[in-house]
Amino acid sequence: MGIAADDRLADKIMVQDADFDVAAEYQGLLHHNAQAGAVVMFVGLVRDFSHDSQVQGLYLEHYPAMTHLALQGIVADARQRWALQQVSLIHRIGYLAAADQIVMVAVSAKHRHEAFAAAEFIMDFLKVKAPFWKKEITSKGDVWVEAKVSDEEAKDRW
Amino acid sequence: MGIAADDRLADKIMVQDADFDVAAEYQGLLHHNAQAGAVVMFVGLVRDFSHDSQVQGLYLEHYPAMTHLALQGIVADARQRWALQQVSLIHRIGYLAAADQIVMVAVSAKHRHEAFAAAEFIMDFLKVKAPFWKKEITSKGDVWVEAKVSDEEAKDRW
Amino acid sequence: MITVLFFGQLRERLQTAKLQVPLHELSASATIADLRQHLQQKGDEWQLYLGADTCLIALNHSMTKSDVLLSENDEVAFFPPVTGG
Amino acid sequence: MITVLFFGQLRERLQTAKLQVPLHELSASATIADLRQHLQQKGDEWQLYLGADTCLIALNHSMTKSDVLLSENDEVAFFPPVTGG
Repeated sequence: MGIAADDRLADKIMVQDADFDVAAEYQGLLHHNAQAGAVVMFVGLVRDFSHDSQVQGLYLEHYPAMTHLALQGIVADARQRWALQQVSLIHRIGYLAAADQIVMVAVSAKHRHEAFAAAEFIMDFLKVKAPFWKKEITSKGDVWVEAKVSDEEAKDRW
Repeated sequence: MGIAADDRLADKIMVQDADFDVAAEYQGLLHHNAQAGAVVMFVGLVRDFSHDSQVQGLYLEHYPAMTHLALQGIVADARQRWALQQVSLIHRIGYLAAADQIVMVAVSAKHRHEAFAAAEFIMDFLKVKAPFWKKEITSKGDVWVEAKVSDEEAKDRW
Repeated sequence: MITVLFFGQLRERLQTAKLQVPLHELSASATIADLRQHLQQKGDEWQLYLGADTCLIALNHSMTKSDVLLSENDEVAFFPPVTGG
Repeated sequence: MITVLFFGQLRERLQTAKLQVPLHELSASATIADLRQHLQQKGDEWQLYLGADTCLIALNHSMTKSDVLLSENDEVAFFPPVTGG
């Protein structure tokens, strides 16, 4: 089940258990705007756990009343900085297995620089500002994933 | 018809008249490597000509003996700079209409920063180093597209 | 009444997802820092884990700082650094 | 023999896609700059369009500069700034 909101610019922001279809999201982005000269899509995936055979999957917890608002705020900040056309942002929650898709951001714009910058900005801020927490499910119990200093640094570049 | 080459890392570099399928390229990228934590895809499209009703389409000329080599060199340079997994790069030639896809670069990596940087680097260098020339087909004749100073500047950032 | 929520590792360590604090139990013109101190008196785990420098705070679903004043019906959340994406 | 190719607007303006120049028609130890001067003598359009500062050069399918020496069977291409992507 997802929580959707279309603002006046028809941004699509979803937080959902279900997987998403990158092809459908790309088509949806273009459908909204035939003027796009550049589309940048980012997909974050669960990396293979084969380096650590104890890990069986991930569980993604979030703060339901806040998550959508936080993502909307990040997208709004990106729109303040760059001239964007459509933005789609989907983040999954719940149980995820190796190679599963976790998050997607897709941005269309007239020019490539805007689309690249906005997509990376949205991911950098999502990583440190959106209320999601990852737990690794292992054969010896659950382990919360530690936040990375590099993510804080990535945000501070902007 | 396309010209394909798979180097030892199974990069896919194509120069072709035919359209490409972003969904298939994304799946192909992941198929090669289950370790991907981050995928960045860029698609460049022919912008709508509605601002200028005289423009009917684009024609993309290239230097066949050089194009593939030039693209391979750009991808190799990106691999020197960042730890990448798979790279796919497709550029179309010939006649294109409004909203048609022109070019796609897709990069997978363990971490998002590498994937974003490499995809943008490849596009910035392609724009000034790969032997393609665009001509606008208009009702009053053909007009060669002028190179943009901003593209030269974008390359010089790296 | 102030609604207080905990997420992630903090929720597990405190074994509490949600609790409510009557505003009048706090000092007049109470801030989030005052609420936090009040909660830290609930026991050693509370003292330790709510005292962490890395602990983040949201007020009414937006990230905020400790020095913000509380109002009746506010929702305050405490959580560890986020790890989504 | 040197094979010389022209692309894009340059090809159209010179009305030439390809031509061949015997290496012995150029000076000994001829560079690309020498070839270019030789070609510029073919007429006013050649003088003008091949003289453009923005004109790019590829030698055997790699971008290069005017001061590179030519060898038998080289392929040299002249073209305007590229506009793909």
